[in-house]
Amino acid sequence: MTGSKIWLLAFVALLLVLPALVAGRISLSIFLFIGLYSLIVIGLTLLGGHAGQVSLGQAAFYGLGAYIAAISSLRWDVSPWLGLPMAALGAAVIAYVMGLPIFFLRGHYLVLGTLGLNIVVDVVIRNVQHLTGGPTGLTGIPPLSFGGILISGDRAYYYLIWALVLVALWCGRNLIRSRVGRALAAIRSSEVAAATLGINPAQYKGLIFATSAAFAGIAGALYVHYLSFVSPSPFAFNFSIDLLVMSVLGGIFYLPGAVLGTAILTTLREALRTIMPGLLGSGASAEYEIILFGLLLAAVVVLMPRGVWPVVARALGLNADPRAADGVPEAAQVTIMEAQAAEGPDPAAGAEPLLRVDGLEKRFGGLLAVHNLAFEVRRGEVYAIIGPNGAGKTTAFNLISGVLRPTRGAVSWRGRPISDLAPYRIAALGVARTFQTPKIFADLSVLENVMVGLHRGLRTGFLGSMLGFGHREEGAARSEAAGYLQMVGLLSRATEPAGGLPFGSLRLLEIARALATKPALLLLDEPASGLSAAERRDLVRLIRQIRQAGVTVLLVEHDVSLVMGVADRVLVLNYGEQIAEGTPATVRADPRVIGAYLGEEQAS
Amino acid sequence: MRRVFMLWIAIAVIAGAPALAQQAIVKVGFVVDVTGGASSLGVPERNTVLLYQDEFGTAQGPAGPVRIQYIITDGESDPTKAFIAAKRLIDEERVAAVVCCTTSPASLAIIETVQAARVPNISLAAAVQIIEPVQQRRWIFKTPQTDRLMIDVITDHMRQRGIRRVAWLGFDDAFGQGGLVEFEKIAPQKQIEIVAKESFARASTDVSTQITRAMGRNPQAFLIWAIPPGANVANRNIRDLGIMLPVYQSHGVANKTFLDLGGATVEGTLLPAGKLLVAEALPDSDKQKPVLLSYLERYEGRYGRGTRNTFGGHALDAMFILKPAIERTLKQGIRPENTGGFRTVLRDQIERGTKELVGITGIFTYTPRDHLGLDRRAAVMIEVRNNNWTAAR
Amino acid sequence: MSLSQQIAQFIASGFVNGTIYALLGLGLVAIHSVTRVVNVAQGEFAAFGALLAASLLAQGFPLWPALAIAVAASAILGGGVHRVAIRPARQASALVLLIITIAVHLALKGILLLLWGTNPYSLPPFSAGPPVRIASAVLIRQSLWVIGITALVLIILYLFFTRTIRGKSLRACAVNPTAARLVGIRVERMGTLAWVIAGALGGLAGVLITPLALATYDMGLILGLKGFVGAVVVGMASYPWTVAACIAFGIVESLGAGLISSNYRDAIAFTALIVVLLWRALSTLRIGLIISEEAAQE
Amino acid sequence: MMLLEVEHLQASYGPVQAVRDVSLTVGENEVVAIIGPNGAGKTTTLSAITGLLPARGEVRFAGHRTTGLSPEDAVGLGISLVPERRQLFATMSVNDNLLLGAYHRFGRESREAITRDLDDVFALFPLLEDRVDDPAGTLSGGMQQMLAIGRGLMARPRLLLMDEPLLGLAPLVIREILKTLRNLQDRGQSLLLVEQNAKAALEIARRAYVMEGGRVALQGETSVLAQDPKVRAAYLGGHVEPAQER
Repeated sequence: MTGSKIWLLAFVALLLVLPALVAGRISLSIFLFIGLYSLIVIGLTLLGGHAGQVSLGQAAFYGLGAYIAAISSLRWDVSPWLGLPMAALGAAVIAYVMGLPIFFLRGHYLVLGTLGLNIVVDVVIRNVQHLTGGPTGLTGIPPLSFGGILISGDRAYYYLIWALVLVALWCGRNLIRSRVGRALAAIRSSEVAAATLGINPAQYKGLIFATSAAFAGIAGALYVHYLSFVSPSPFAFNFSIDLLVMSVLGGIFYLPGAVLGTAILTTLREALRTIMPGLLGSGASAEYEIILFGLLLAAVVVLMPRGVWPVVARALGLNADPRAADGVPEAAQVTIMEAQAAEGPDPAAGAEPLLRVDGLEKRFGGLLAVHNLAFEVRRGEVYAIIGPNGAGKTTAFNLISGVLRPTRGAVSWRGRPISDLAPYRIAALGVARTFQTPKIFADLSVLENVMVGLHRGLRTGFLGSMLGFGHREEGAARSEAAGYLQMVGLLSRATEPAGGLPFGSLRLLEIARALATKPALLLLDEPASGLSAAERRDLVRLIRQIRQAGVTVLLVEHDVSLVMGVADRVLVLNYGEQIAEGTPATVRADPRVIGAYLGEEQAS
Repeated sequence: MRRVFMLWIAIAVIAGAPALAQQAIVKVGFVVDVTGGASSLGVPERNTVLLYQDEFGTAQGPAGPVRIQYIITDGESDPTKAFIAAKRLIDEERVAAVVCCTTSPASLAIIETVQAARVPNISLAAAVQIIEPVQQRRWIFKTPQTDRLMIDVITDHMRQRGIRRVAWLGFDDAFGQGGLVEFEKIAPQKQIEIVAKESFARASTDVSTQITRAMGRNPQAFLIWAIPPGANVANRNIRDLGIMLPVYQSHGVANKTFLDLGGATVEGTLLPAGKLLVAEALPDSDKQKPVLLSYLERYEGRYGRGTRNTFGGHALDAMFILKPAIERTLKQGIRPENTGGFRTVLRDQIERGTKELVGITGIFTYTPRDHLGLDRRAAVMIEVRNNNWTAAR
Repeated sequence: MSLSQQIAQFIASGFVNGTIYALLGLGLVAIHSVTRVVNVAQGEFAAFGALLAASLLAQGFPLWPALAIAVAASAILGGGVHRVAIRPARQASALVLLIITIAVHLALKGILLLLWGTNPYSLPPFSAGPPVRIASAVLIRQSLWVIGITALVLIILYLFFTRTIRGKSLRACAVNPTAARLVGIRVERMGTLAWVIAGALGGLAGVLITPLALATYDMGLILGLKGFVGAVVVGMASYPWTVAACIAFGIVESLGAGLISSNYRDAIAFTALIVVLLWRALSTLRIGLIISEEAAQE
Repeated sequence: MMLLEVEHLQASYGPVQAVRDVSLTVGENEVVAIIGPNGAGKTTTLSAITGLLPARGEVRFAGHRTTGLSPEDAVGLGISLVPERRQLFATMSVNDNLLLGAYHRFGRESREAITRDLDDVFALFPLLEDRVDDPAGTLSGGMQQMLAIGRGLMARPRLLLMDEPLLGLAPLVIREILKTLRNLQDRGQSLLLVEQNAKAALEIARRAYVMEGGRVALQGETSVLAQDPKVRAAYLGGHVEPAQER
C-alpha cells in the first residue's frame, strides 16, 4: 500500500470517529461547515488551479444552489432529494450560459466579470421577494429526507457532507488525471497551443466553470436544508473572496489543499474567536481577530506562495503533485508511419494543393507584418520559407493555423477556405504546428504533453472522466504517446515535468506532440533555433523521417543550411516580399537571395 | 515544518480548553454583532453586558449562590457566523440560554437550532417572524419592540399631523424590508398612501437619486427606515436638496451616533423609540423612569454623555428577564449540570414568570401566546431638537 | 420635479460619486502599472485618511492642516504597505499578490476598527453655504469641492507625469520595466513611489467624501471596488481614461437607479460593466487568439 | 588594462543554459563583435554582463569585479545596453525616451550638460529631431533603432553594448546605422556589438567572437575571420548536412 493510500485511510477514519471524539467539547457544526465550504473550494481549485480561471463569483453559485433548493422544497413542494440535483444542475446551467461569454474575458477582466456576476445575483435575490423572501430570507425549509429517513441533526449532515466531499475529491482527482484534465491544464498553460492541438478552450472553460458551480450549488442546497433557513447575506461577494483565500491558502493547485485551506481558515477564525477573549477579556476581541487574521494570512501566503499543502505533503512523505503517481509508461506500440498509412490516398491529390495561401496580408496597427504572401504546398513535400528575422514568417504561420485573422487574403485547405475557422477547427482538419518559442505545457509531464496531442482521438467525455471511466483508453493512449516520444528520443524522460527539459528537447517534444494529432500537414516554426549542432542533425533526420511517413511539412527557418538540407522547395522572403521560389539548388544560385543574405556588395 | 504542526496542535488545544472546565455554574451565551454592518447595534449590546455582568453574575439558589457566567461572541453581522457561534455556545459551553442575535436574519437562522436543541433563546432583533407563529417558536423570545408596534406609533403621529402621502426610503436589507412589510399593512388602515418606495444600501454614500425620484411623486413626508450612517446620509441628502418636508426615521437611529453625524441636518427629525432616550422628561409616575435613569447613569457614566441608545437596553432586558428566571429554576431544585432539564424549566420560567417586569424597552409580560410581551406603552414619538432627543408634540 | 430635472439631478450626483471613484481608480492604476498588483486594500487608504482627519479635527486641528496631514499619512501608509507586504513577495504570481492585498485589506480594516471603533465619523463641509443650482440640478457645496479638488489633482498629476523626470521614469516603469532598468531606473523604488501616490489619492478621496457620506472603518471595500471597475474597464493602464470611465460608471449607476429602479442599482451598474467588458474582449478576439493571450499575460 | 573582461561566464535563460562558457574582452576605444546563429547565446551573454540575468563566472569592468551587479548599477558604472528589439518606451515621446536615457545623470549633472548631449544625439540622427514629440512606437523600424542607440548614448557610457542593431532593417537603413556606428567608433566610443548579420559586423569591428551553442567557437581579428572557410560556411549553408545527401 502506498503512503498516500495509508494517509487517505487515516483521514477517512478520522472523519468517521471525529463526532464521537469531539462530542460535548467542540461543536460538530464547525467541521460540518469545513466540509460544506470544502465542496465549494474543491470546485474553485479545479477551476482556478487546474484550468487557470480565477473566479471571484463562486458565492453566487452557492447562493443560487441554496435558493433553488429552498424555493423548490418550500414553494413548489419538490422532494428535497430532488432539490439537491436540481440545485447542482441549476447552478451549473446558469454558470455555463453566463460563463461562456465571461470566459472570453481574461486576467483581471475575468475576476471583475465574475465579481460583477456575484453582485448581480445578490441584488436579484434580494429583490425578487415573492420568490426569495427578499433580504429577510425564507424560514421553515424542510430537512432532507430519503424514503422516510429524515436527515436531521449535526451528525447526519456531517456524514452526508463529508461523504460528498470525498466523492468530490474522487471526481476531481479523476478529472485531473483524465483526458479532460490534461486539456484543462493545457489551456491554463497556453490557450493558443491547446487550440492548435484541437481543443476548444471556450467549451472546456465553460464546462469546468459549470462543474465548479455545480459543487457550489450542492453545498448551497445542503446549507439551506441543514439550517432550514436562507437569507442573501452569506452569498455576497465577500464570501467569494473568502473562498478564493481558502483555496490559495491550501494550495490552489492541489485538491487536498482545498480541504486543508478551508480547514485552516475556518479553524483559525474560530480559534481566534476563542483565544482572543481569553487573552484580552470577554467581548474585546473582534478588532484583534481581524488584524491577526490578516497578518497570518499575509505571512502564510508570502512564505508559502504555493499554499500550505505542498509543505504538509512533504512532511507526510507524500508527493504533492497529483500527476506524479503514475510509473514509467510501457514500450511504444504505434508510430506516425502506421497512422498515416491508414489514412489512405488523398482523393484530391494532384488536382488541388494541400494548402494554398493567396494574397495574404496582416497589419498590426501601422505595421505591415505580412504583405501579399502567396504560395502552395503540395501533398508529401517539405516546403520551406526562409527570410531574415522580422520578415513576417511567424505571422504567416499564425494566420495559417487560425491563431490570427488575416487583414486580407485567404488560406485554403484542400480547396476549402479556412481563414475564418477557429484554430481548434483547423487542427481538426489535420494541420498541426510548433511554435518559435516552444509553448510546452510546463506543469504536465513529458508524456502527458504528447497525450494532449492525442486529445481528439480519445473519446471519454467530461462526465465520464469525472466518474473515472476510460481507463483502457488511457492505457492505450499512454503507450501510443510513448511511441511518439521514442521517435523523438525522449522516452526516457517521459515522467519528468516538461518544464524541466532542456531547450532542445522542448522543440522535439513539441514536434512529438504535434505528430500525435496525426496531422496531414505539420507546420514547424524555426525548429532549429536554439539547437546545438548535434541537435540540428537529429532534427534534420526527424524531419526526413516525418516526410517519409507521408506527412507534408511546411517549415519556417532562417538557418539556410538546414533548410537547404531538408526542403523540396524553398520560398525566400525579404521584408514582406517574395524574392525567390524553387528547389534549394535554384534558390541558392539566385543572385537576389545571395544579395539578401550576404549583402549586396558581395553579390555583385 | 514539524513546528507548524505543533503550533497548530497548540491552537487546537487552547481552543478546546474552555470546554474542559465544567463547574456548577449557569452559563448564558450572547451572540451580538460587534463587527460588520450591524455593529452600531451590537457594540452597545456588548458594552451593556460587560457593564452588568458582575451585578447579574450570581443567582440565589436554594443551596447558596450560583455563578452566572456571560459569554459574549461576535456574530460578525453574518447569519452563518452567528449560527456557528450559537451552535458552539450550545454544544461546547452547554449554556442554559442564548441571547441571539442582533439582526433578524441571524435570529431567523438559528430558530431551528434552538428549537431542536431545546435551548431558550432571547432575540435582540425586531422582526415579528422571529417569534411568530408562537407554536413553532416555543423556545424563542425577544425584547425589542416589533416593527409593527413602531409603525403603529408613527402612523398615528402622521395622521395627527394630517400627513396622507408618504415616501418610503428604506434599506435594501432585512431591516428595511421588515419595516416596509408592516408599513404596507398598516398604512391603508390609517388612510395613508405610500406614494414612493425607494431603497438604498447600508453602505450608500449618496441617496439623492432615490430622493429625487420620490420627490417626483409629491409626498408630504419621508419615512426613512435605516440605521446610521446610512440613515444620516439619506436625512442629510434630503436637506441638502433643499427639501423641507417632515422626515420620519425608524427606531434604528435611536443612538448618539445619529445625532453626532447628523448635526443640523437631523433637526426636526421624528422617530419612535423606547422611553430611554427621553427618560428625564418622563413624569415621575412612569414605572420605568427609575430603571431608565439608573441604566443611563451607569451607561453614560462609563461610555460618555449622550451615548444612550436603545440597543444596549434590549440586551439589558434579556439579563433582567433571565436572572430571576434562572433563580426560579434553581429554586425548583434543578441542578445546572443537568443541562437539558435546566433549559426546559428555564424556558417555562421565562414564559410563565415574566409578568409586568419593568425593563428598559418596556414592561414585559410573556405568555404562551405572546413572546414579545410589550404593548403600546413601550414606544413614544421623539423629535430631535437642539441636537437632542425630546418628546414630540 | 419634472423628468428632465430629475435626470439632471441623477447625472449631477452620479458625476460627483464618479469623481470619488476616479481618485481610487487612479491609485489602482498607478499601483498596477508599476507593480502589477491589483490592490484590494485601496479603499482602506480612503477610510484611514477620512478617519484620521476626523480625529485630528476633534483634537482641535484646523480643517486644512488636518486634511493635509491625513492625506500625507495615507501616502506614507501606502508606501509602507508596499515595503512590508508587497516587495518581499514581488516574485509571486498575480493571484498570490492579490491574496496578499486581501490580507492587507483585512489587517488594515482590523487596525481601523481597533483605533476608531465601529462608529461613523463625519467631517464638516469645506465651506458653508446653501446648495448651488447648476442647470436644474442641485449640488451642495462639498460636491463642488470634490470636483474642483479632483480636477486640481488631475492637473498636478498630469504635470508630474509629463514635466518631471521622476514622473516620466514612473511612466517608463509602467511602459517597459526592462528598458527602465536598463536606463538605470530602480523599478522597485518606483513601485514604492506608486504606492505612495496611490495612498495619497486614496486618503484624498476619503477626506473629500466624508463630509458627504460619513466615514466608517469598513467603508473601503465598496469604494475601492468601484474605482477598480473604472480602472479595469479601460485596461488598468490609462489615467485620463480611468477618470472618464469612473465618472461614466457613477453616472450609469445613478441613472440606472433613478430611471429604472433603485433596488437594482448595483445590478444595473454591474450588468452594464459586464457588457462593456464583453465588448472589449470580443473586439480583441477578432484580431486573434495570440493577441488576447499576450494581453492576458501582462 | 582592458575595459571589460569576461571569464568563463555561464548564464541561463529560463530553463535553457544559453551561455555555457564565454570569455571575452573589450578594450578602451575598441569595437568588438559577437556573431553566431540564432540561439547561440549572444543575447544572453549581453544580459549577463549587464546584470539583467544572474550569471556565474567573472565579469570585470574597468578593473572592478562586477559579476552579479544590477542593470541599474551598471548604467551608473558606465555600461549601457541597447537591447534586442530596441525596448523603447513605446507610448512616450522621442524626447522623453532620450531624456530617460540620461536618467541616472539627473541630479548629478547640470541640466545643460544633458541638453547638450540631447543636441548631440540629434546631430547624430537629424531625422529624430523632426519627430521629437511623437510617441516612439509610431516611428519606423530604422528610426526606432536610431532612437534606441541615442537613448543608450544619453547615459554617456564608457562601454556601449548593442544587441542586434541591424535586426529586421531594410538594407538602406542598415547602411545608415553602420555609418553611425563608424562615426561613434571614430569618436572613441567603446562598443560591444552582437549581430547576426555577420557580414556587416565583421566589417565594422576590429575583433570578433563567433559563438555557437553557448560557447565561443572562434575568435580573432575580423580581417582573418572573414576569410575563414568555417565562418563562410556557417553563413552560406552546407555546413550542417550537404544537400546532396538526399
